[in-house]
Amino acid sequence: MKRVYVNEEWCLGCHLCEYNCAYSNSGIKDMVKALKGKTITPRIHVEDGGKIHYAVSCRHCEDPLCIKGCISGALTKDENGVVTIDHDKCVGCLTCMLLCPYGCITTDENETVLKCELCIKNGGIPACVQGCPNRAIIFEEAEE
Amino acid sequence: MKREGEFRNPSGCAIAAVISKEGRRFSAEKIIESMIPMHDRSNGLGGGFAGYGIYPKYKDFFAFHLFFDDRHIKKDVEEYLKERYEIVLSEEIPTRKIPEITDEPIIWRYFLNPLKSVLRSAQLDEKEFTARVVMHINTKMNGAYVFSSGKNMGAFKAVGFPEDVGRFYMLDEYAGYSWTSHGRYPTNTPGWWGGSHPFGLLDYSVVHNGEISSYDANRRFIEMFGYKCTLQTDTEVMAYIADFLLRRKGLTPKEMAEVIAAPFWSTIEKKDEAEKARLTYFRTIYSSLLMTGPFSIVVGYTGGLMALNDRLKLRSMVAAEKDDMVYIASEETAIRVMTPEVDKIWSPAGGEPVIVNVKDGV
Amino acid sequence: MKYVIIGNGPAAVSCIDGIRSVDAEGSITVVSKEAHPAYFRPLISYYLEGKSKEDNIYCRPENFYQKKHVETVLGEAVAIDTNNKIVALSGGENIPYDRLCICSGSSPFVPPMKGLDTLEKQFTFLTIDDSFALEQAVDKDSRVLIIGAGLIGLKCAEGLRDRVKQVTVCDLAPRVLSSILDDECAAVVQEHLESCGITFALANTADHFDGSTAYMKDGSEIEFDVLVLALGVRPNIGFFKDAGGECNRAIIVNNDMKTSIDGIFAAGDCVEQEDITFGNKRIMALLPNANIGGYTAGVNMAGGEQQFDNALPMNSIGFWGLHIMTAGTYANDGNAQMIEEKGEKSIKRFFVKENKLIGFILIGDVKSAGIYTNLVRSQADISAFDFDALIKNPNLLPFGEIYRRKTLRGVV
Amino acid sequence: MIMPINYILPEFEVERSDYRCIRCRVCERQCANGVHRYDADGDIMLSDEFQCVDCQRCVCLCPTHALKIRKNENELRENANWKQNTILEIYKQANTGGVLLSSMGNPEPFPVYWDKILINASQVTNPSIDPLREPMETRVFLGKKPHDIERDVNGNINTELPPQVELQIPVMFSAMSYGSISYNAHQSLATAAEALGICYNTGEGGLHEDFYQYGKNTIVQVASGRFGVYKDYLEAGAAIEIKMGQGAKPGIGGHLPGTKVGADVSKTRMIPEGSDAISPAPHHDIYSIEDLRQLVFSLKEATDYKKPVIVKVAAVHNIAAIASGIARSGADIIAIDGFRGGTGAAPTRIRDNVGIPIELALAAVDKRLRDEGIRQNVSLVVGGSVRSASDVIKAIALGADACYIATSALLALGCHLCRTCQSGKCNWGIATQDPELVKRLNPETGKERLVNLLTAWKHEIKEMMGLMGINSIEALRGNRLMLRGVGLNEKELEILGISHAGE
Repeated sequence: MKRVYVNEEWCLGCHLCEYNCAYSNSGIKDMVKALKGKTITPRIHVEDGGKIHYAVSCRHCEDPLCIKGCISGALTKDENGVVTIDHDKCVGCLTCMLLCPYGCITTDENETVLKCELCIKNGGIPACVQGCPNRAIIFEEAEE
Repeated sequence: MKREGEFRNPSGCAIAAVISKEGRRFSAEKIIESMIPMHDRSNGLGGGFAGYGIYPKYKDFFAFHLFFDDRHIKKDVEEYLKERYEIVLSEEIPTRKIPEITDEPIIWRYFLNPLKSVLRSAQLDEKEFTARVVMHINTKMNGAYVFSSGKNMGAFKAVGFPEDVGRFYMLDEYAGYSWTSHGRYPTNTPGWWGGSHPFGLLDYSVVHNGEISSYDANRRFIEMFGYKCTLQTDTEVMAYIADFLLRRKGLTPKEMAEVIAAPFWSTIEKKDEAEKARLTYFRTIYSSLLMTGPFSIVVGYTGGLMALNDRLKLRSMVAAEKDDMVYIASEETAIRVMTPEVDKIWSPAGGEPVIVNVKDGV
Repeated sequence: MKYVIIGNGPAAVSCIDGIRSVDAEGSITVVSKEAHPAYFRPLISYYLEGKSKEDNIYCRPENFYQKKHVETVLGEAVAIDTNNKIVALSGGENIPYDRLCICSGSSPFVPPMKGLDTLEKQFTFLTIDDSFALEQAVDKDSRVLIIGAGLIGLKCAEGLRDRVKQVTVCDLAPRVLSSILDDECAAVVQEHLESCGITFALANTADHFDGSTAYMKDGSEIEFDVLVLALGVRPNIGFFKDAGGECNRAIIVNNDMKTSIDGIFAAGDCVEQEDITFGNKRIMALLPNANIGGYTAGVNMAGGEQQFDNALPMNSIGFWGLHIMTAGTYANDGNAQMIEEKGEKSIKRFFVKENKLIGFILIGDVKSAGIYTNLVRSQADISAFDFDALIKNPNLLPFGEIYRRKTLRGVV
Repeated sequence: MIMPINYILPEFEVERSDYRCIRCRVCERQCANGVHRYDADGDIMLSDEFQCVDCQRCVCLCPTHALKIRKNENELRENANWKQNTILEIYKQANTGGVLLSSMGNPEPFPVYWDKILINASQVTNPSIDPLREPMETRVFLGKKPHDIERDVNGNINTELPPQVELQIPVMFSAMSYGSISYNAHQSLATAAEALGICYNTGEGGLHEDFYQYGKNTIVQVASGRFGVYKDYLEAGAAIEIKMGQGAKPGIGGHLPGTKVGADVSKTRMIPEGSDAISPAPHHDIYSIEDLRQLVFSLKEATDYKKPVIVKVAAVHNIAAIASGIARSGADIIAIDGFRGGTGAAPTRIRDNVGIPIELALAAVDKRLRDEGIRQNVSLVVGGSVRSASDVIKAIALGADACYIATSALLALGCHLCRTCQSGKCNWGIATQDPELVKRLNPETGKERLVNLLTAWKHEIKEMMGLMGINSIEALRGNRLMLRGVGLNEKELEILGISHAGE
C-alpha cells in the first residue's frame, strides 16, 4: 500500500506539514480561517533535535497494536490497509496512545483521538506530502 | 531594385533531368518539352538547362559561358583570361531571336586551356585554378559573370520560361548524354540572367527546387574554403558544396547525399557499427553542410547525375526508367512528356539519392 | 476439524479470526452465556455515560459469525470430558471438539455482606446487561453507592455521574485504583475525581446494609438508592479446574496459549500468562492481551504457528480529562530504580531494572506513551541512548537514525 | 569600530499581513539571516529588516501568503548623477573601508542584445516543420573537426575523430565549484546532466568522489588555483576546461573563505580544512598564448589525447583576436563568458564595469574564426546570461555550438537572485556549505527541476527550429539570416552580422 514516508535527510524542520495537516483536516476551505488563532492538533508531528528533524505520522502498521488495543472498535484497517478511526465509536480511552510505538496518536483539545488517515477523507493525497517543501515526506509504495 | 546577390532570394521551381546510362547523346528537345506542363511552377523570371557531352570536339578544354553587361568588361575579362589560358575558341553563343526572350546581355563562350607555367607558379591543379578564376571574375569583375565553366558540358540560362530559354539557345541542335533543366519562380527578382539556374562551377551543375532553411549556415561554412556566394541563392551554395565535397574532399555522390541530407540520428542508431561510425563521422565533421528545409535537386557532373530530396521530402520529385534512360522531374507529367511509356516510376524517399552514372568510357 | 470456543468476548472473536486465518473449512462453535454478539466490555461505562451507543459496542460487524461460518450456542460450559473431547453445557447439551479454546472471562466477585438482601437496587458492573439494568434503575435523584474504587467502580462512577444526584465510592483500601497506583498518584486521581463531583469514603467500606442505608465500618452511615458492587472479578475457570487443568488464580497458558490439557487453549481474562516485565505468570485481563491471545490461540489451534511472547500488563484509563496510563511492573519494591518527572499537573514515573524499563505510571501527561510501552515490551537496553531526554519528551530522537530509517521508511 | 550613526536603512521591508499570519513560524525557522522572530508575550511575529536580503524563502514557504518583501521606499533626494545606490555604496565604504562585494551577474541596465534580436519564421516559400510530427534534432558534438578525410586502400573512410563532447541539446551547465555551491547543488547538476545527456562543469573546486560516477557528463575545470587537480580528476570527465577568466570578474582571481572549506570541500579541493582557497588572478604558468598552448598539450598528454580541452575566457575587448589565438593553441573548444555572467562573489565594481556583452563577443569571434578559416578547429560555447530557449536559438544562429547556463540553472534550483552568495547563508541551500541549509535543496527535486527546465527549453528550441524550417540544430549554427535586429545601430548590426528587421 502507499504510505507516508519521511526521509529525515531532507526534513528541514519547518513544521509546514503540521499546519497543512491541521488545515486539511479542518474541513475549512481557507487556511487562515481554519488555523488563525488556534492551537493546531495535527496528525503528523515534527520532532526536532538540534540539526535533526523528521516528521512522524501513523505508519499504518501491518499488524497495528492500536487496533489490537482499541476498546471500542473505533480503530480499524480499511480494505486498503489504512488504519482509520471512527469518531462515533471512539470513547477517548487513549489505549491506542499507550500502544503506538511511534507516538503517532494524538488528541485535540476536546480529547478526540486524532491520527493520520492518509487524507483519505480529504482528497486522497496526504496534505503533508503535498505541502512538504523539500520532498522529505513522500507518499509511495514501500521500498521493501 | 536590388540586384541578385544583394539580398536573399528564395524561390519555388520546376526541375527535370534525363540521362542515358549507355552514354548515348540526344538533343534537348524532349527535356525542353517536358518543362511545358510544369509551366506554372515557373513565373518567367528564369529558366535554364545544362547539357553534358555537348562539346565532344572541345572536351579537353574548360568551356566558359559568360554574360557581359558591356564590351568593356568583356575586354577586361578576355585580358584576364589570356594571361592564364590559351583561348582555344572564343565565340558568341548562338541564339534564336524570339519575342519571349529579350534584353539579353552579351553571351559568349570560350574554350580554355590553362597555361602550364601559370599553374606551376600557382601550385594548383587546373580545376582548383579554374575554380579560383571563376570566383575572381564573378566577385571582382563587375559586369561579367561566368555561368558555366566545366569541360564538355555547358549551362544555358536566361530570364524567361524554360521552354522559351531552350528555344532561345537552340538546344534542340545540341546533343548530350545528360540534360538537366530548371524553371524558376523567384519571389523577388529583378530578373538578372545570372540568377537563373542551373548554377555551376567547373563541371558541377545544380538545378534546384526549394528553399533551404540552413542557407546561411551552409554559406558561412563553405565561404571558409574560398567560395564566395555572390548570388545568395540556394543553388549557388549547393553547387559550391558539390564542388567542395565531390572534387575537393573526394566524396562520392552517395556520400555527398549523406552529408547534405544526412540520415536522422534515430536512423543512424539502427545501423551496424561501421555504418554508424561512418555516418556519425560525416554528421560530425560536415554538420554545417547539412541542408534543411525543402529541396529537390539534380546535381549534374561529368559522367552522371544525382537527384536528391531533402530528408523530409518537402518537395515533390519523381524518377522513372525506360530502357537505358533515367528521368527525373518535379512532376510525373514532365516525365510522361519525355517518355509516355516507362519501365519503372517511383517517388524517391527523402534523403535517398538517385545516382545515375553512365557506362564507363563515355 | 471441530473447533469449540467457550465464551464470546474479544478473545473469542479474535480466536475465530486466528482459526480462519489458517483453516477456512473446519467447523467453529461458540458457546456463550450472554445473548449478545461479542461486545467491547469496557464500553459498558461509556454506554452509561452516553459516549457509546448500543449499536456501536460490538466487536465485529453484524454478519461476522455468518461470514466466518461460526455456529453460536447459548449456554454455559459446566464440564469438559477431556478423554472424549466433549464440552458439557448447563442445559445438558454436549458439544464435541477437536480443539477447544476457553475464553470464558470472569465474573464479579460478590462477598457475603449482611443486609444485601434488603436492598431493592443492587448491581454488579461487568456486562452490558448490567449497564442496561443500571440505566433503568437510576434517575436524576438517585444516590448511588459504589463499593470498590478500582477500575470498574470508578468507571461506573464516571458513567453514572451525570445521570444521578450523587455518587459515592467506598473502598477498604486507603486509595483509589489501589491495584495500579501508589498513594501519591492515587491522591492526584482522587482529587481530580472529587473535583468532578465524586464523593469518596476510603479506608472504609460498607459493613452491612439496611434498606437505603449503608452502615460503614467506621460507624458512619451513607444513604443511597442504588448500590453497585465493584469489588473485583474471579476468572470463570471452575469447569476447567474440574477437568484437571492446571490453574493458579486463572488458567495457566504458555506463549502458544496452550493450557496443560492437550487440545485445549485459553485466552482473555481467564488466563495467566508470562508477564515479560515481571518474569512470572499473572493475570493480565486487558483487551489488547485478549485480542492478541485469542488470535494466537486460534492460529495455533488450526495448526499454524504463532507466539504471544511479549504480554505485559497495561492500563489506559481516563476520567473527565485526566488520563492515567500504566504498563509493566511498577511497584517500587526496591528492586527497580524509580525515575520521576513531575510537571505542573502531571506525574511520570519510570521503573528501571538492569538497564531495562520494566514499567511506568503516567498521570496527566500521557502524550506518545506508546514509545515507553514499546521500550517495556521490547525490553530494550536503555543505556544505549539518552533515556533522560526520552523521559521528558517521548519521541524517536534518542533511538537514532538507523532505527528511524527502519521504522519510518519501511513497513512496520 | 562602531559608527555613531548608520546612514543605511534596511534595503527591504517585511510586509506581513497580520490577518493572514497564523503564527506557524515557518518564516522564523527558515530564515538563516534571522529576520523573523516570534514574540510569545505579544503573540506577534517581529522582523529584523536589517538582516533581510530579499531571498524570498519566507515568502515562498509562508503557507498563508502572509509575507511580502518590499523594497524600502525611503528615498534620498533625487539626483540623476548621484543615484541613491551610488550614495549608499559610498556610505557602505565609508562605514567599512572595504571593497564592495556582491554576487551573481551584472544587474546594471546595459543593453541586452538578445532582446534586440528577432527570429525568422517560414511563410509560404518554405514550410515550417512540426516538431510533433517530424524528427527534430538537437544533438551536437563539441570538438575539433578534421579538415581532410582519410581513406584506406579500399576507399573506406577512417572514421576516427578527435575527441568530442556529445550533447543531446546544445546547452551545458557552466562552471560552479563545489565550495561556492553546495554538494546537493552539484548532485542536482550532475544527475540532471546525466538525465539530459549534456554536461555540467565542476568549476575550479575539484570533483567530489561521489560524483566521479557522472564522469561522462562532467567537464572538469583547471583554474589558476589548480584545486583538486590530479590525474584521476583529469581523466574523470568528458572534457577538461582551462579557466582563464570569468565574465563576472574578468582579470581577477577568486577567494573561497576558509569558513566554507569544511572537511568535504577540503578533501575535494585538496587543501587543508579551514584554509582560504585563493585562485590567483592569472595562471602563474600562463603569461602568454604560447604558455597556454603548453598547458593545453600538457593536459592532453596527461589524458592520452582522449579528452577535448576547453579554454574558457571572459569576453573582453579584444576577444576575437584572443579566440583566434586559442583556436590555434590546440584547444578543442573555446568557452566565452559574457560580462553579465554570474559568480559566487565578486567585487561589485568589477562585476558591473568590466567585460563586454556575450552577444557581440560571440558574433565577433565566430566571424573572425571563419575569416581565418579556422572555425572548424574549435567549437564555440557561450555563456554569460543565457536566459531562455530563444537566447539559445539566437546564440546558435550567431555562431555558437552550444551555450553554458549557470544562473538559469540556479534559478531552476530555487535561487531568487538575491545576490548575496558571498554571505554563505543561502536560504535555498545552493550557495552555502552549512549542512542545515544545504539540505534544503533536495537533489532529487533539483535534478527534476533542471531536467524540466531544459526539457521545456528543448521543446521550445524544437518549436522555434521547426518554425524556421530547420530540423537539425547544426543547420542553425551560424545561420545569421535567421536573425534580424531591432533598434540597433549600423555598427551593432555590423558586429552582430545581421540585418535590421525589415531588410
